[in-house]
Amino acid sequence: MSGFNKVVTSYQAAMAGLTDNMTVIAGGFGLCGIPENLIEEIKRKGTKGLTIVSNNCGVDDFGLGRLLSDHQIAKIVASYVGENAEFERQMMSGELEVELTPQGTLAEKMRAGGAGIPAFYTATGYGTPVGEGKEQRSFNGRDYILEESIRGDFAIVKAWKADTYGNLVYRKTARNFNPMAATAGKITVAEVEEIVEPGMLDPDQIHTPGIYVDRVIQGTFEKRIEQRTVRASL
Amino acid sequence: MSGFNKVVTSYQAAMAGLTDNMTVIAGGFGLCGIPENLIEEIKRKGTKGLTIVSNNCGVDDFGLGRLLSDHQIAKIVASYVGENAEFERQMMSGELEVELTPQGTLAEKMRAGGAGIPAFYTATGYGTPVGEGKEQRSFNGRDYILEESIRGDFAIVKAWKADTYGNLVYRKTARNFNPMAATAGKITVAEVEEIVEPGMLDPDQIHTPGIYVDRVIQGTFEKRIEQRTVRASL
Amino acid sequence: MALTREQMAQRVAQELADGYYVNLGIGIPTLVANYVPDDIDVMLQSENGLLGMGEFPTEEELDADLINAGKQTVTMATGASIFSSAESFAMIRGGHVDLTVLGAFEVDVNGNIASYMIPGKLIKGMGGAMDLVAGADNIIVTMTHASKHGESKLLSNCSLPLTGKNCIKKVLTDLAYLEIKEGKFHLLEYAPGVSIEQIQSLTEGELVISDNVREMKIA
Amino acid sequence: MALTREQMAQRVAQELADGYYVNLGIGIPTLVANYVPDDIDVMLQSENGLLGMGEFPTEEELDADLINAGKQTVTMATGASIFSSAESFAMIRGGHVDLTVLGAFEVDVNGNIASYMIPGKLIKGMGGAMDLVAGADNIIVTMTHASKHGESKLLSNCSLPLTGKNCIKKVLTDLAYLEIKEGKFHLLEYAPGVSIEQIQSLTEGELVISDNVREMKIA
Repeated sequence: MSGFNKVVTSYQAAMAGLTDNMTVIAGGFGLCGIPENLIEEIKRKGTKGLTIVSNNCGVDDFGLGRLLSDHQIAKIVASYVGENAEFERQMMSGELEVELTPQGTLAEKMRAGGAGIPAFYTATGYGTPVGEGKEQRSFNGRDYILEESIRGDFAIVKAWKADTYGNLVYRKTARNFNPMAATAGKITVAEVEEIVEPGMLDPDQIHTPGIYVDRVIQGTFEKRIEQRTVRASL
Repeated sequence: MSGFNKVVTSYQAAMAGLTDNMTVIAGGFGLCGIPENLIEEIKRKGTKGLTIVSNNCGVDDFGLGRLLSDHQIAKIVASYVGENAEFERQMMSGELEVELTPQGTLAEKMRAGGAGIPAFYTATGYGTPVGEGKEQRSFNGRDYILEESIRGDFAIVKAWKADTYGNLVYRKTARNFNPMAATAGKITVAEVEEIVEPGMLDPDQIHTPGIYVDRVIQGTFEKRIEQRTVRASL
Repeated sequence: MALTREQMAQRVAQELADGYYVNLGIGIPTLVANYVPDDIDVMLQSENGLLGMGEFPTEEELDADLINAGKQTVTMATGASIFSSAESFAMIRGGHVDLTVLGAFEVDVNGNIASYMIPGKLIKGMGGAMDLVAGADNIIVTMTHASKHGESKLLSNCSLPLTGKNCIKKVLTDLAYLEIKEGKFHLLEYAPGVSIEQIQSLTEGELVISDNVREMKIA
Repeated sequence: MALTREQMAQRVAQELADGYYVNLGIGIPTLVANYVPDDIDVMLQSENGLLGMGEFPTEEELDADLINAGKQTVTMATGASIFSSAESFAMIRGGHVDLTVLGAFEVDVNGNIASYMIPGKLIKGMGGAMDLVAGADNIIVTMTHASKHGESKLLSNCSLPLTGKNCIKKVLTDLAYLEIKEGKFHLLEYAPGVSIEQIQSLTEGELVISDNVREMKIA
């Protein structure tokens, strides 16, 4: 009866098997919904030559940005460099290979990777640098480009709650890329705020079925806010 | 403030604008989660020459099967004929054009239609009659076929609850094809068991965001069971 | 003696492992659920959008909104999840299901399978079968070894329209358990009381007797 | 007088209609939300996975798990829904959003837009902009008509790498509201106190003065 228990109790165990030059797909948008402790574990391990697939690369001192200082990342597939100075510097200097990918295409490439769709057509990027070198094709009089799917050796995601079987529920916009990332890893690791017993989550309301998840760990999170915007209380 | 109120109060209004020779995408699997009253309204209207896209075609006297007797359906795109005798008869006699489509490909074609993906590759159907006449292509040493997306003039779906803005929640396996169908109609009509005020549904738990839904109607449902299988109570 | 349907299901169940996500087709495959060993736990995937299919409901539990891919009313097991058909086939197509068991009319030495159509006679449609055989790495086909008229269903080339190409590696019939590789059927196990000669005579495609061939064990 | 950023937002807000689902980009587009007419209701789509973005939170409401595409903390409006990035861009790419407003560095007479990159200088990435311009039928680009050095941003041919091709039909600058069709800019409205000659001199791409050209009305 233990075959579905995905719970691990150390971050070392959570990221066991990650080795140099692997591809890691990470959930999160900006600093929201990022697997912050799993990223820290990658930093601690010192794994090098990684290809990271993630919408952003964190900030200089938090999130995936933490892997830049020790040059652990060889290549990143992302839609937005954002306000990460070290990311921009490494990209400009050529130390870091960057494949800028439109946000929607990136999400769809992850989903396709998990769903056994090797490639799909999209109008996004047609006639732009993103479309260069890619097949172009017309359907019903409109032009599209061919985009191939992405899979990772690891996928690392952050959810709100999990049951021990790895069923996941996300909270608010911390969902973002996490559900697709979770489907696209050969090994998918989820860190969560709370682990409950199977049967405690409503089957109708599970965002990521446990079949996609190999390991679950309960963590504590800083949840740093990137742009703290507030209005006056009444 | 009324711009998002999608509620209509008659089935005539729900299906207004449906005319001969249109394409209708319908949610449901077998008789589970089918928009039974919307189908009845199509029967009442007597619209002809329809192309129906649906996993099944109901049974002879319930669901989409009801549209067969008056020959309202010219063509059906489905994965399973099942135990519908009149469907099988019309298909064999050539009265009804049938495009047999694998279940997963059908679901993905609907999703792609709603998501602005004109076509995608899948291994499903490669080397079979389904792949005949379709482009074949190899990715990473495996063979795939190209499948194009589907959109409908109308999409008709059945949900459990809606708010007046058209946000939908499905119940158990009555979800099936409904979420994809809902995205793929130029006009999407949802019939539901209960309509609540906006704010009453948890935003994290909405299966179909209201942006996809044009009309919502509250109905009463027979919910016929196709294979009644029970075990003895203790 | 040829295996009964129940015995075939029992033999397939020996291939289950703890923690497997399994899709069982209609017919004999469905019976496999009755023989899951006590010391392991599997979750059944039903392609209409349910992971963690439970037993049939009591009269009190009966729910028209909860069916399996065979359209039978079912219940949910503890830890079940519900999802759309697109998500369900993302799972299947993406290779996330550990074992798929389904029936067939014919298989051949190249791992081709025909299971959904007999031209002019039977057109039920492929349902999810084409996705299942294309998506799974680990598939067991269950069927009788030969038709009632003694015609082999293990062929050099399938004669019926294919459900999938080069995708079947394991076949359990009422007479034998076979592996398909390098363009041949490899006999791994014979049913108790069935002779290798009998299997040979009912196998039209090239048959190789495995070095380790043994009598099948049915509990 | 050239419009202020606030006035530009006010003019764009006049294009809103009751029941519109709207995606507002970062910068001037974001300000449009402040000028939604009282008698209509719109829902703001934020491409990180929120339909029904509300105002900024109070200190008490602040939630790190609830941000918009600009990474600002926000709240949810009544009737909001949350979804994944794949679902969000399914909405966008599938053409379900009624109006998209976004900034640009340049647009040209063929409806091309450049907005994400200045080679050698600025590489922030395209984020969702390429999907937004490819997916929407109804897009308004907001930007200043010319650079601080007086170089036109309304060109015969965009000089910077494109965000999208043949996709922009409406441009609101600090000087004018223009439509792009048949390979030309069509001047529909001029900002109060701005002369048509001034607009002409700052428009490098071919400019046609619409028969119905009128002074822009800002409430």
